[in-house]
Amino acid sequence: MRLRDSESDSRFRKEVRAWLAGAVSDLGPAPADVDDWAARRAYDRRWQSRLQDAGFAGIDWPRAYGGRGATPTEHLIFLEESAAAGAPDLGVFFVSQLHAGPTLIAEGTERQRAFHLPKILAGESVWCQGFSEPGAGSDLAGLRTRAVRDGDEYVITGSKIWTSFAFVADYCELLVRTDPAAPRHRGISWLIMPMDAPGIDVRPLRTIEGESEFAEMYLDEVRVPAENLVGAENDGWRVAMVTFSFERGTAFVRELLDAMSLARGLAAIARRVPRGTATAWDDPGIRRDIGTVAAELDALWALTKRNVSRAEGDGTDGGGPVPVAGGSAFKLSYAEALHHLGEVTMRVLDRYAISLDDLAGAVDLPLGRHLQGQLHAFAISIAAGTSQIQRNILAERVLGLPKER
Amino acid sequence: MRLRDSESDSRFRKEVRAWLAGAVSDLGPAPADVDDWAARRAYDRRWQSRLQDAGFAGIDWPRAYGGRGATPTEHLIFLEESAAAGAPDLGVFFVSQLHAGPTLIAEGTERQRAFHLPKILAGESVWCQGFSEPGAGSDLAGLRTRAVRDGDEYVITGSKIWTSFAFVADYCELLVRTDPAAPRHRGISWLIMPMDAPGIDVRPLRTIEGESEFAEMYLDEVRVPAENLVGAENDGWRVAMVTFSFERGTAFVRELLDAMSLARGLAAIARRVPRGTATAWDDPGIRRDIGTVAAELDALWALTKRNVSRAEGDGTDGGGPVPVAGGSAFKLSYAEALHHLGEVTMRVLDRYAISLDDLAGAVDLPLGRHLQGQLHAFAISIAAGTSQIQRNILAERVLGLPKER
Amino acid sequence: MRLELDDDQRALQASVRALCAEHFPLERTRTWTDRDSFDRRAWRTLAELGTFVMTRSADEGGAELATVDAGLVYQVLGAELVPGPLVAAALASDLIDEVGTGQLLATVVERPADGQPAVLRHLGLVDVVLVLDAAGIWRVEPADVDARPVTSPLDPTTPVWLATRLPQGERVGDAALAARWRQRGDVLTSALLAGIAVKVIEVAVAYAAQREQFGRVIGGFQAVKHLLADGFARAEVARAAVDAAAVTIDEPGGGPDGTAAARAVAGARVVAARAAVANSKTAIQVHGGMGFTWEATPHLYLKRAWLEENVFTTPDEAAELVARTLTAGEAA
Amino acid sequence: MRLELDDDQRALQASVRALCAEHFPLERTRTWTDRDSFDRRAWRTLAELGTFVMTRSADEGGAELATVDAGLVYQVLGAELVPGPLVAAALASDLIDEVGTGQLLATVVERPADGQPAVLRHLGLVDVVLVLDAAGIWRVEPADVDARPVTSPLDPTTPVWLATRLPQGERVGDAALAARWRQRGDVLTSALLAGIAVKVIEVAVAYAAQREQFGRVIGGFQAVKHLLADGFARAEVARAAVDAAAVTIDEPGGGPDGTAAARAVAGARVVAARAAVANSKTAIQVHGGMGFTWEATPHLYLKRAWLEENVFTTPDEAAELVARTLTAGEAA
Repeated sequence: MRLRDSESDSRFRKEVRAWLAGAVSDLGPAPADVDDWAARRAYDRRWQSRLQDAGFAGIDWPRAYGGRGATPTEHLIFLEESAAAGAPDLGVFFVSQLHAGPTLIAEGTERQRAFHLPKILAGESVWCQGFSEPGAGSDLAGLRTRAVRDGDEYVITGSKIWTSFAFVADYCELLVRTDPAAPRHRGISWLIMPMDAPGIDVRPLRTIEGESEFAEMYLDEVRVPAENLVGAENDGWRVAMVTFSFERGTAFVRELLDAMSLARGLAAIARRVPRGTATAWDDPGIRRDIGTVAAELDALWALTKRNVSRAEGDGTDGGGPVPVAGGSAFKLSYAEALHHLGEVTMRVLDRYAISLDDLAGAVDLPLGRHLQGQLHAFAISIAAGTSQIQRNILAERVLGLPKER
Repeated sequence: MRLRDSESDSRFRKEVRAWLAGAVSDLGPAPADVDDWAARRAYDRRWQSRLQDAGFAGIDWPRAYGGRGATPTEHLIFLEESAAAGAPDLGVFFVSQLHAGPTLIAEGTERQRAFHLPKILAGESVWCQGFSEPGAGSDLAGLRTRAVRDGDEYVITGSKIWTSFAFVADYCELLVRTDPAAPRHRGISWLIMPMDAPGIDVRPLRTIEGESEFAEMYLDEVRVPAENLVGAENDGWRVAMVTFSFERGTAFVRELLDAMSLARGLAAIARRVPRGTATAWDDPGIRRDIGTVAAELDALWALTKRNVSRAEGDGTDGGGPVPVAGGSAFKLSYAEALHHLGEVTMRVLDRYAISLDDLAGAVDLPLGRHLQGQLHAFAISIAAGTSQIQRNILAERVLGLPKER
Repeated sequence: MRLELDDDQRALQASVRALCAEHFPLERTRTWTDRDSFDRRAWRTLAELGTFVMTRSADEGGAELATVDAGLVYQVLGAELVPGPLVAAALASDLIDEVGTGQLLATVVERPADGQPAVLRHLGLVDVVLVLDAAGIWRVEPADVDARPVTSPLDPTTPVWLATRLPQGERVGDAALAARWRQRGDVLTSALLAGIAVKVIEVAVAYAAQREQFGRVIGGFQAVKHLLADGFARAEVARAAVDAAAVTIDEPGGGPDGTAAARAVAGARVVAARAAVANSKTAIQVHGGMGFTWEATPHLYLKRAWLEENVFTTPDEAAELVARTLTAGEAA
Repeated sequence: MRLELDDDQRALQASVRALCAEHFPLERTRTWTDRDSFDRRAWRTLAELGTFVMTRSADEGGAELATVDAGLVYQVLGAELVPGPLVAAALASDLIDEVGTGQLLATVVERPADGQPAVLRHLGLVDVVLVLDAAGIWRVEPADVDARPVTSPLDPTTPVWLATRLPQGERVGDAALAARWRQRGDVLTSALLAGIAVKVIEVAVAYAAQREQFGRVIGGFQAVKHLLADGFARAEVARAAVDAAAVTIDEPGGGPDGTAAARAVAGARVVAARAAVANSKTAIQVHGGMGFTWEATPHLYLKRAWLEENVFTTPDEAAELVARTLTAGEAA
């Protein structure tokens, strides 16, 4: 084992770092208004163009499909350097780059690939995810949105929830039920739905963080060409599992690095928050709390590197996707660590834990992102498989204990 | 609500306190060797005699059966004053006084009562509990020890575990299966087994605390008179539930008071354990940890008083046994608090957490009972219904959630 | 010694609960975020029940009830997430009758150490600011406070202001009364927290009993059942501690200087704050994705709990105080 | 960057595991509590595998492996609850060849501050005592240490002595070597803890998979499954942290003075100690009544973990150190 980069990784890191320094410096600030989708899209697209010009677009995609074909390690290095440089993350292209593109590469038709992949790489198309439904959360296979074949079209009726970026999306990766009579997992299909099709009603969904990245989506007899099917009809559950497989390994890297930055920021805040006649930092119990949660996050960074190493393989053990053990252990532990960070944050801020924005003036504390981060912990312990589901997965698929009855 | 004693309770408390002061002062120390059962029995009997002479024996038993007929509140006062005075607890008479006696009063024949109750009150007979089996722990109704009727005797074969005080017991309250064909709960009977019957093999069972109060008991065709049946044949499950109902409310009072004393002792120890250039107590994080666990125990003392008030009733709400909500909430929370106390204990003792005995000489710390108390937390979270079972009870019987399938 | 609720106390809680259901339904109160939206008529209705003067003498328009009865009522107010300066009203009515009747609203704030800013709740709503310090209680006009409102308050239903310094004001109470206010305010705040702890589990149980996933109600999964059982137990322990603390301060020697009372009050805060926060988190988790939406209610309990747990004292300060009582009498 | 085990490392762990199974089965080692019962032959067999000299050069009889390889082996030794002064052997072999070969046993102890007693482990077994202090490493004869054995040691398989003061001894290493020993000793101790965290969950899973209650194996109950899943995750995180720490100290700048190494080593202790203790508690709870018996093994893991977590550093000291690194460079 080694932490040092190999020689080629080291060259890659240098290249990325040098490029980022320049590219970030004249990018300008992100739009202040998170609800200004046009501005957010324009900003993210500007960054995506720069990535493409520099050859970093689709960094982990195969070269054959316009990607860079970077190894998982190189991908990790890129994410690490991007966070360090304060570069934008994928933004509105999250779904298109992490989900839709890789799914089309694996399961799409040549025609679908030829049409969509270049647009995705260029930042010309935004995708949203239409998987979850009000009645199908943890139990995704319980989805009920119906798609009925009518000639060379599907006619879709139902509702979706948690469709991130729906307000600005051009396409939706949509899971629909095409065979209600089949067993739950067997009657589902994976469709590309253009978001300008008539019958789509998107309504904002505010989260407890106060943000509006998500939406509810109501579909009323929306017509989608049958050629937009990805994979075979009624084989959509398998395709969705392929989609999710791309979420593992590196999907939480930027998140984790941001959380590590929150821990450092919390130490800095602690030095300014009054506590008794001194500051919170002067209290050894507070220091230990901060140190403990920083140690947890450091350990998760080590686990991330291990998971990426596994995904990469070294020829002797085959490599391949991140095993479920590492992926679920990470997700579960990361959710716990974020909740812990939130608890420590509340103790440090104490009576000044009063706003989701930074405080300025009378007391000047950059606490906004810390308190939002705390609420965000619930997104991690609930979304993409709740902590309860992760525990089931570990217990049943890794530890071999009996399945839930 | 009031915390103050009523006038009559206040008189009772004064009477108890005055008597205890004298009775404890010339009692002498408890036997040093916990394995010296003869000495323990003699010591506990001496105390029981004094209780009986003073009219405190069977404090919560009805007067008709030789008890004092004290109210639950008086019982609580008696336990509180006993702990404060450092009086012995029930010791080897735990099962006879808390389980067997009350069960015989409720379910025994006149003959059984006339024979056993006076002996129990006088401290002349020691009972042990023969309920659990190696294969029937949380699932008590899964017990398999067989009792076959043969004329006017039952012939018993099987094995029991966690038979406390078996080495010194004269009788055993024994649950046996008398009808293997009946549904699990319907084929069980409650028997009085004399411990001098041939075929009983008792082996010590050491716990993780290093103590040997418990035993395994092997029964090989042990013959017990049929008249020793308590309640009807095959009705033993119901009788056992009656037995358990006496465990609630005040069963953990002495335990809790001892834990509160541990918390105070821990504060005193913290002032003597070196930590950096000062002591553990100089660390505000340590002080908060100790204060937090003390607050938890104080809260459980408040809950105990509430449970006892409920058991007593005031005429307006009927009174009666401690409701399952209060009992299970107490048991569950008490186990958590004891585990928490154990964690704090380890932090305070730090590098000196090295022995289950007190340290003397080089470093003089009375840590023995603290480290044993920590291990004892598992007895609370496992015995008499694990914390998992308590949660099931609360969820199903109090919150009305579906039963386990 | 008697720590169980009697019939009168249950009836008292029921009447407050009924009033809240009618006048403070959560679907309405969640938007009462400023002077315009806050329903003063509902507030007066609450006051007319005697809510803020329960412990005052009959001569003073009160019901001569014990602090524990006030605590029981405040548990209901916490459970129903009633907005507005509830605890301040119960204190300020000692001095200002119109606060007791609900005609005026007041907020109470501790004067911070030099150079430290003050956090004022409900400043935009209130007619009176009462400042506590070592010397006593001082009345300040809201307009005289140089403060700015906090944007995006953590608890969306409790507006908060920050002031660099507070005017001296007019002295309206002595140091002894200030100390009693702190003690009573502390207990009533813990009562609000205990109420949250109890109610939010009821909300989560109700959701878990009807929400289906994998072909069964999620309340049938042991993981969910145990989360809720733990929450129920925490709430039971918390309200026992809060009731005991409220009873203690009415006992002889139960004033602000008494060790037993100080310990009981501080200990109640420790367990009530943790129960309120932990149970609210449990409720969000049990609600799953729905719990992550602004529209659902669990986050409102969590955010209220976060704000209230630091009022009059903090869980950390309270834990320290309990620890100090353990070695009372020993050399420091 | 490569943090996954390779085939050589897996083979190394397997060979140590096999040796432990043959020579250190838990049913035997649990009674090796004193000089008479301790099996020195088994110890030499372990030494002959090169266990204590893995990181030494080939010239010195070592295998020239990295610290992380030693850590992987020590994870196995922790998992198998091998008794004896394991970490001390890996350090002392730097100076005393016979410790490396297993002919002599050594214990290593930090010289406590004036007036504070020293806790010595295995004093009755060892041939050499090595004392660390600010000035370096000092060799002391066991017979010269005025110490008394602790009755009922918390970890029944690790005898412990208390000494009022330690003799000065003969200086055998400088301050720099002492610092490196502390760092390596810290990491190897955390490796023992990570090994416990991993293994004790395996033990509990095996029990849960066969123990039946209520007509089904208890491992089928979600409450039990989730306890074990949490334990598994904690162990995965802990061993990743320990491996990363071991790798870090071999990197350029990874010595005792390096901030990154200090943070990685301290952080590894924080998570490994917690994982070992929490997972052992989980195992006892999952074993139910059986877990409360001395005869069952889970309590031995817990007690070993409790003892080891405070060796070379403590979780609290380590957490403080990590915190300090977060603000390194800023004014204190």
